[in-house]
Amino acid sequence: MTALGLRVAVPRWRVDRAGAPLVLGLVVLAGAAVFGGSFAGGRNLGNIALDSSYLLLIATGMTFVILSGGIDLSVGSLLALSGVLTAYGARWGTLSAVALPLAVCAAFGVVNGLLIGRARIAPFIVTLATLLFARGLAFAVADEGNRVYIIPAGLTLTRLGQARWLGLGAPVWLALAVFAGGLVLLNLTRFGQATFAVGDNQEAAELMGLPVARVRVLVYVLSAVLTGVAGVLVAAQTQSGLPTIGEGRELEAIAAVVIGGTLLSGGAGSLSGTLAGVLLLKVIQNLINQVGTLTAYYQQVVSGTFLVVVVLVQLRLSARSARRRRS
Amino acid sequence: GDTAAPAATGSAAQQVQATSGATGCTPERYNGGVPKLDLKSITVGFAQSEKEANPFRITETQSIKDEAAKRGIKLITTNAQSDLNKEIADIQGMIAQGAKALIISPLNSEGLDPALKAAQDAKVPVMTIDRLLTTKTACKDYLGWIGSDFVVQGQRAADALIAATGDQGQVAILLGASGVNVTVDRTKGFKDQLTAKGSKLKIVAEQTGDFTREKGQKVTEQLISANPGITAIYAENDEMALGAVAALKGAGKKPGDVKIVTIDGTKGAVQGILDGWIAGVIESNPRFGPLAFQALEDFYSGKGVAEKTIISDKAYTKDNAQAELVNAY
Amino acid sequence: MTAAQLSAARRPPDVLGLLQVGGVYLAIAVILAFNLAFTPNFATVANLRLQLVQVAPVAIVAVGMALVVATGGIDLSVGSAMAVSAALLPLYIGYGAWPAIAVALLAGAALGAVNGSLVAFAGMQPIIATLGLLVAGRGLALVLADGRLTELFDPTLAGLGNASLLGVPISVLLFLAVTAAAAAAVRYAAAGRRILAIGGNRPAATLAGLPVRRTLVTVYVLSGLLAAAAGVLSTARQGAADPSFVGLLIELSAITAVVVGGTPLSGGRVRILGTLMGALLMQLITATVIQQNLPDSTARMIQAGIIIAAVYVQRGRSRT
Amino acid sequence: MTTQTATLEVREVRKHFAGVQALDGVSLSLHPGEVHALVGENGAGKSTLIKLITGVHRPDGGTVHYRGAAVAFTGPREAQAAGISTIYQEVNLVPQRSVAGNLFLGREPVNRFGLIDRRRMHREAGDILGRYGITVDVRSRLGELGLGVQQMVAVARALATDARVVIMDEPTSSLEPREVDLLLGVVDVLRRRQVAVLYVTHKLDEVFRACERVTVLRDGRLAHTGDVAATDRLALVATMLGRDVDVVRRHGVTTFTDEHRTAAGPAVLRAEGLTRAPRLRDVSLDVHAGEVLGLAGLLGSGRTETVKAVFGAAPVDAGTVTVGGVTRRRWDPAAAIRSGLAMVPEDRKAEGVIPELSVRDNIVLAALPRLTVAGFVSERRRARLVDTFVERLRIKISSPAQKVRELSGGNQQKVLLARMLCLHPKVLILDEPTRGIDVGAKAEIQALIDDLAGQGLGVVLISSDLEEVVEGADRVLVLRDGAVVGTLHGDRITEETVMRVIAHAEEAP
Ligand SMILES: Nc1ncnc2c1ncn2[C@@H]1O[C@H](COP(=O)(O)OP(=O)(O)OP(=O)(O)O)[C@@H](O)[C@H]1O
Ligand SMILES: Nc1ncnc2c1ncn2[C@@H]1O[C@H](COP(=O)(O)OP(=O)(O)OP(=O)(O)O)[C@@H](O)[C@H]1O
Ligand SMILES: [Mg+2]
Ligand SMILES: [Mg+2]
Repeated sequence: MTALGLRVAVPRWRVDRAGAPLVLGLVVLAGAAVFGGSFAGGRNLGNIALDSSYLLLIATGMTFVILSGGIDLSVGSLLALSGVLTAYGARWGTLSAVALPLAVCAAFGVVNGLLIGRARIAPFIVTLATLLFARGLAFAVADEGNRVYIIPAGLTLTRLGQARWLGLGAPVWLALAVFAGGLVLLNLTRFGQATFAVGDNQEAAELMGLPVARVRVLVYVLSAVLTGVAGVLVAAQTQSGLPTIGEGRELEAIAAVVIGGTLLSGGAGSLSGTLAGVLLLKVIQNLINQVGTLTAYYQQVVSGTFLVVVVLVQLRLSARSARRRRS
Repeated sequence: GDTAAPAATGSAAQQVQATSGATGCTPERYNGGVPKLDLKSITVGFAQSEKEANPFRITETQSIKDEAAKRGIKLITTNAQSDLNKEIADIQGMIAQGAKALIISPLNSEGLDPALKAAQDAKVPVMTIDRLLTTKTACKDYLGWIGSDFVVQGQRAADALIAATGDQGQVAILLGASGVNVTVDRTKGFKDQLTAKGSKLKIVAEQTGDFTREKGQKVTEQLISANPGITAIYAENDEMALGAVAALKGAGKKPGDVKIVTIDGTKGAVQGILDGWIAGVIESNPRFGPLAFQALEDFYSGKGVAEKTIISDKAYTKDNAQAELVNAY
Repeated sequence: MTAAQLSAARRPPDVLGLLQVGGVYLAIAVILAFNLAFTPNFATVANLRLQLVQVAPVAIVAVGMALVVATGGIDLSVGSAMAVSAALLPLYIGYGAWPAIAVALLAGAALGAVNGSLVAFAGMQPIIATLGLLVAGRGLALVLADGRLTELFDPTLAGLGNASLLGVPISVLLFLAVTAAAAAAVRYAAAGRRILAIGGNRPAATLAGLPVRRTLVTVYVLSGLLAAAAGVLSTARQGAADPSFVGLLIELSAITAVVVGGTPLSGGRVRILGTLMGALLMQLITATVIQQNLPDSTARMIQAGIIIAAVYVQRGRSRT
Repeated sequence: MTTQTATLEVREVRKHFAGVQALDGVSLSLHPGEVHALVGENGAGKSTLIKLITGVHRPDGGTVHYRGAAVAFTGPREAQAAGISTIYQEVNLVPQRSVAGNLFLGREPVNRFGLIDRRRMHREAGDILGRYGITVDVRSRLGELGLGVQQMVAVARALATDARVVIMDEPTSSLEPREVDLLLGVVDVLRRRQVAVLYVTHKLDEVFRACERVTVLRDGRLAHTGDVAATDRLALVATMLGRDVDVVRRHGVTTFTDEHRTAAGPAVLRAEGLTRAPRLRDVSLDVHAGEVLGLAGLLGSGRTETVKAVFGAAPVDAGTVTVGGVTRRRWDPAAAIRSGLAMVPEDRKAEGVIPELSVRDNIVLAALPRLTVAGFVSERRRARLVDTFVERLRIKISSPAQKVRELSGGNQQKVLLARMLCLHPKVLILDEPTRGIDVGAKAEIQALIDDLAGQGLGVVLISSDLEEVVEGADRVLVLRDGAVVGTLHGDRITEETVMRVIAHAEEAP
C-alpha cells in the first residue's frame, strides 16, 4: 500500500504520535473530574497499571508484528497455553515454570514466522490456525479442563508475581522494562528499521536487499515470547493455569496498537503510541466500571462507542497537527 | 433443617440442605479481623460471572437485587461476561467504588487471586455463591460459600436417566463449556454414578454444547445424524437440552423417542417435561439472594457464617412437573 | 505483492496450477473421502442436507465479508449485526413476520452504514471501526432484548428456518441465491469492477473518478444486511432469538472461509464461489469432528492443521 | 575490449511468462570500466534480464557468470552482498520512512553498542544527497517528496556501496536535465573506478553521451550488440523498432509538428488563484481548445501539485477551477471528470494502475458509467473500446484479460493514457506522459497529443524531458517554488529561454 505523493483520497490513516496520548490525557482528566478520588486514588491507579501490564507486554510484540505488515491472532490462546504450562511446570520449580512456557511459545512463534515468512501464507490465516491449535493444546494439557494445575504458594515465582515495588506490582515493572527494550529494538537497531521497511513495502524491502523472511520470522517469535511472559505473570498472579483465559485478548491488543496510531497495513507507527493505546483502553474500561449504575449491556454499548469516538477524535487531532507541521 | 414452605414463591427459594466445615466466621476472625459494620448502612457489591443470558444467571442476579431492595441495602453489580480478567477488574473496581462487602459468583474455581487479594487489602469480606473456590481457605480468603453440589447433580441426573430409559440404550452427553468446573463436576458425577450403578447405558458421544441452545441444537443434529441409535441425551444444562429438543423435532422424532435428562430447572425445561420431550430435570437453584444476605447479616451480627452451605435442589419429573411449573425459573 | 510472487503467480496452466486454484476443493474432496470411509451414516441425503442447512448463516455472512475484503477492508461486526437482527425480531413479530424481518434487515443495513461511513468518510481503519461495533452492537442487542433469549412461535419464521422448496431447504436456496448474485455482480457488473479497483489501488481508483466513498459504504451496508439476514435465518431455525450467542465469533469463521476460499486479505481480488467452498469446508470439518466424537482439544488442533494445509496448497494465489 | 575478462556475463538466458517469451537466448557481457547501454522497446525484456541477473526471477535456461564463476543468486540480497548494486525500474523504496532511513536501510551506521547512530546517519545522508544537489530535510518522509527526489534517493542509495557492478533500470525517467547531468557525472566516476555499469534507458541522447557499448533487445531476443561509437543513431532506432532505417528516417523520431499554434478557441479550462500553503502560491492558468499548455520547472517546483489541484485531487486553501464556462463546486476527481477534465498522474504505480485488474478493466475503469446497462457492463461495447485503444496506442499485451501488473512499465503507461482518452475529455492533463516510454511509443504518444489538440482538445503537458515540452507546447508556463514565474509564447519557447526563466525568474518577459 504505497501512497506516494497523493495527498487526497488516501485514507487518513496517517500516524501521529500526538493523537493517542492527547486523547488519553483528556480521558484521564475527565475521569478524575467526574469520579474524583475513586478514580484517581492510588489503589485504583495501581490496579489500572497492573491490568495494563499484561496487555502492554502483548501489545508490544503485536506492534512489531503489525508494523511488519502482519497480524498475530494467536496471542490470546498463547496466553492461556503459557499459563497452563507455567502451572504445569511449577511442580519442578520456578525455572521450569518459566522456561517451559517460554520455550513452547517461542516454538509457536517460529512456526508462525516460518509459515508466514517462508511459506508465505497470509498472517491472518496462519495465526488463526495457531489460535485454534494453542487453545487445543492448552485444553489437552489440562485434560480438557478437568485438571487445574496449581502453583505452590511458596514458589519463588509466586512471590515474584505478587511482589511490589514503589507501590507497583512486579508485572508492571517487568512490562515497563520490556517496553523500554522494545523502544530500543524498534528505533535503534537495524532489525527495527527493517521491520518498518518490510511492512511499508515488502517488494521494495526485498529489492533493497533486506532479510525479509528473517525479519518476519523474528517479529512473530517476539510476539509469542512476550505473550508467553504475560502468561507466566498471569499464572504467577493467579497461582494457577487456566486453559480458558485470554479469549478475545488478541482483538484488545490489536485495538491498543491501532488506537496508538499504528497502521494496520504496516510500515508506520510507534511503540509509544501503543503504550498510550493500552492505557487508554484500560482507563476507559476502568471508568466505565466506575459508573456502577450501567448494566453490563450498556457498558458494552458505551465502550464500543467510546472506542470509535476516541479514534475519531484522535484522527481529527492528528490530521490537524500533521497539517500544522507541514506548513 | 428444612422449614416448611409457605407459598409458591417460598418453595422456590433456596433451602439449606446441609452446612459443613468450620462455622462461626465473624468479623473478628475473618482474615485477622475486619471492621464490624452495619449491613444496612454500607454498600454491597455483587460480581456476576457470566452474561445474564440464560435463566440461571438472570434469576441469580435478580434474586440478589430483589433481596437487597427488600432489605434496603445499597447494591452495586457488575457482570464479567465470562472474562476472568474482567471479573478481577470488576471486583477491584467495586472495592475502589467503596463497596464494603462483596458477594461474588466466581467464573471459575481458580484464578481470582488478584481480586481476593485486593479485597483482603481493603479489608472487605467476600461471600461466594454458586461455584466454590476450591483451593482457597474460608474465613481467610473468602467468607463462606453457598451453592449446589454439582457432582451430586450429575449423579442424580444419572439416576434419572437410568430410570427414564429402563437402563438401556445409547447415551450422548452434551457437555458444558470446556474448562469450567461445573462441566467437570456434572460429567464426573454422571459417569461415576453410571459405573457405580453398573448401568448398561452406553455413552457413545460426548461433545461440548457450550451451555448454549444454539450449539446444543447443532451438535445434537450432527450426533443423531452419525448415530441414529442414540436413545438418550444427558444435557448439562437446560439450554442445551432445549436445543437438543429443537434438533430432534427437526429430525422428525416424536416426543419420548429420545429421553433427555438435564440440569437447571428452567421453565422451558419443565414445560418440556409436560410436552413429553424431556424426561427429567435436576434443579440447580439460582435464587441465592436471601441466603447470601442472611450470611452477611449473620457475619456482622456475630452469629457467624458456616464455611460451606449446600442447598437442596429439587428434581422435576413427569409426576410433579405440572404442580412445580410455577416454581421453575 | 512481492517480486518472487510475480514469478510464481503466472505459470502455464498445468495440474499443479489447477490444484493451486482449488486448494479448497481438494481439501473438501479429501475430507469427504475420509468421512465416506470412516464416518458411519455419512453418505445420506439427510446428512448432506444437514450440513448445507447448518452452513447457511456462515455462508451468507462470508459472501458479504468477501465483498468487504475485496475492497481491502474487514468487517468484524457481522456477529453483532446478527445479534441485533435477532433481538429485534421478537419486538416486532407482533406486526407479523415480514415486517419484523424487514426491521431486522434494516437494522443490519444501518449498522453497515455506520461502519461504511466511519471507513469511507472519517478515514478510520476498517478493523477498528468495525471492532467498535462488534462490542457496541452486541451490547445494543442485549439491551434491546434485555439480555434474554426469547422463544418465537411464528409459523412464517419457522417455515423460513425449516421448510423446503422442491425438496431444497429455503435457507440453502437463500445462500445459493446470494452467492450467485454476488458472483454475477463481481464478474459482470460495474459495481464489481469498482470494488476490486478500490481494493487494488485506492488512490488510483479515486483519480480515475470512481465513487470510492459511495462504493465503500454500499459494501459495508451489504455486509450488514447479509449478516442481518443470517441472524434472521439462525433465529428462525432455532425457534428462539438469542442475542447473546447468535453469531458469536462468526466473523472469524467468515474471514476464514473467505481466505481459505482463495481471496487475499489485501484486497483487489475476490473469489465468491471459493468463499462458499471455504465455508463448506469449515462446516465439514466441524461435522467430522463431532461425528467422530473427537475431544474438544483435538478438534481444535485438527482444524488448525486442515486450515493451514488447505491454504498452503493454494498459497501462490492467496498470500497477502 | 571483449578479450578482457568480463565482470558479469549472461549466456543464452531464457525466460517465459504466461503467454510471453520475455527473453529468448539473450547473451551480454559487462567489463570493468565499461558503461553498457541496454535499450529496446517497452516490453522488450530489459527489466526481466536485470531481474534474472539479480535473482528476482529464476531463468528457464542459460547461465549467469560473475567474476569468472557461474552464479545463481536466490535474491537481490545475495546479489547485493556479492557486489552487484541495482536501481530497479520504478522507485523501489519505502515511502513512509525518512529519506535518511531509505538511504541507509540495512546498513545504518551503528555505535559501539550496535545501536543506530541517528545523528551520524542524518549528517551523512545530508552529505551524500548534497553531492547530488538535493537539499531536502533528510528526516522528512520519503513519500511526501516528489517522484524525482525519490528517484535521486534510489540512485544515491545504490551508489553508496562499493559495488563492482552497478545496474540502473531507467534511472533518469523522472529526472530533470540538471539531475541527469549529475547522474551521468557519477556514472563517469564509476567508469573511472573500473566499475561495470549496465544502463537501461529510453533516452538515446544518454546512450551516446555516456555509454561505450550498446545492446538492443527486441521482443526478448538480442537484436544488436556493438560499440556505441560505431553505431548510427537512426540505425539504432531502426534496430529497436525492427523497421527499415529509411522508414525511420522518413518519419523521424519526434513527431510533434514544428509550428506553434496560437490560442484560437475559447478557454476551456481556467484555474484562478490556486493556493495551498506552503506549496502553491496563487497559481492561475488557462487552456484553450486545441492548445497544448506546457508546464516547466525544476523538481518540486509545484507542477504536479498544480495539476492535482486543478483536477481536484489535492485540496486547496483558495482558488477556483472553471471548465467549459462552469465553475466546479465539488473538489474531487469524479466531479472533475464529469466536468470534462482527464488526468494521467505521474506516479503510475501508486496512483495509476490497478495491478490486479486486467488490462481491459483498467482501460475502461473511468468510462464504466458509459458502458453500463442496468448495472451490468456491456461486454460488446467494452471489447470494442478496448480493442480500439490497444490498437491505437499499440499496447503490447498477450490478451486484454492479462493482468496489468504483468505488463512492462511503458505499456502500463499506455494503458493509463487509454483510460483517460476513452473518456473523450475537453481537457487532458498529462503529468509525465512519456516517462519510461520507448522512442517508438513516445513518438506515437506525441503524435497523438498533436492530433488530439488538432481536434480541439485542450492539453496540459508536464514533462521532465524539456525537449518534449519545448516541441510539444504552444505556450509554456514556468513554475518555481509553487508560483508562476513566467509565460513563454510562440518562438520564445526554446530550451534555452525556459532554462533561463527557471534560473532567473526576474528576466521573464
Ligand atoms: N511477472 C510477469 N508476469 C508475466 N509477464 C511478465 C512479467 N514480468 C514481465 N512480463 C512480460 O515480459 C515482457 C518483458 O517485460 P520487461 O518488464 O522486461 O520489459 P522492459 O523491456 O523492461 O520494458 P519497459 O521499457 O517498458 O520497462 C513483457 O511482455 C511483460 O509483459
Ligand atoms: N530538490 C528538492 N528539494 C526540496 N524539496 C523538494 C525537491 N524536489 C521536490 N521537493 C518536494 O517535493 C514536492 C513535490 O512537488 P511537486 O510534485 O508538485 O513538484 P513537481 O514540479 O511536479 O516535481 P516532481 O518532478 O518531483 O514531481 C514539493 O512539495 C517539494 O517540497
Ligand atoms: Mg523495464
Ligand atoms: Mg511532478
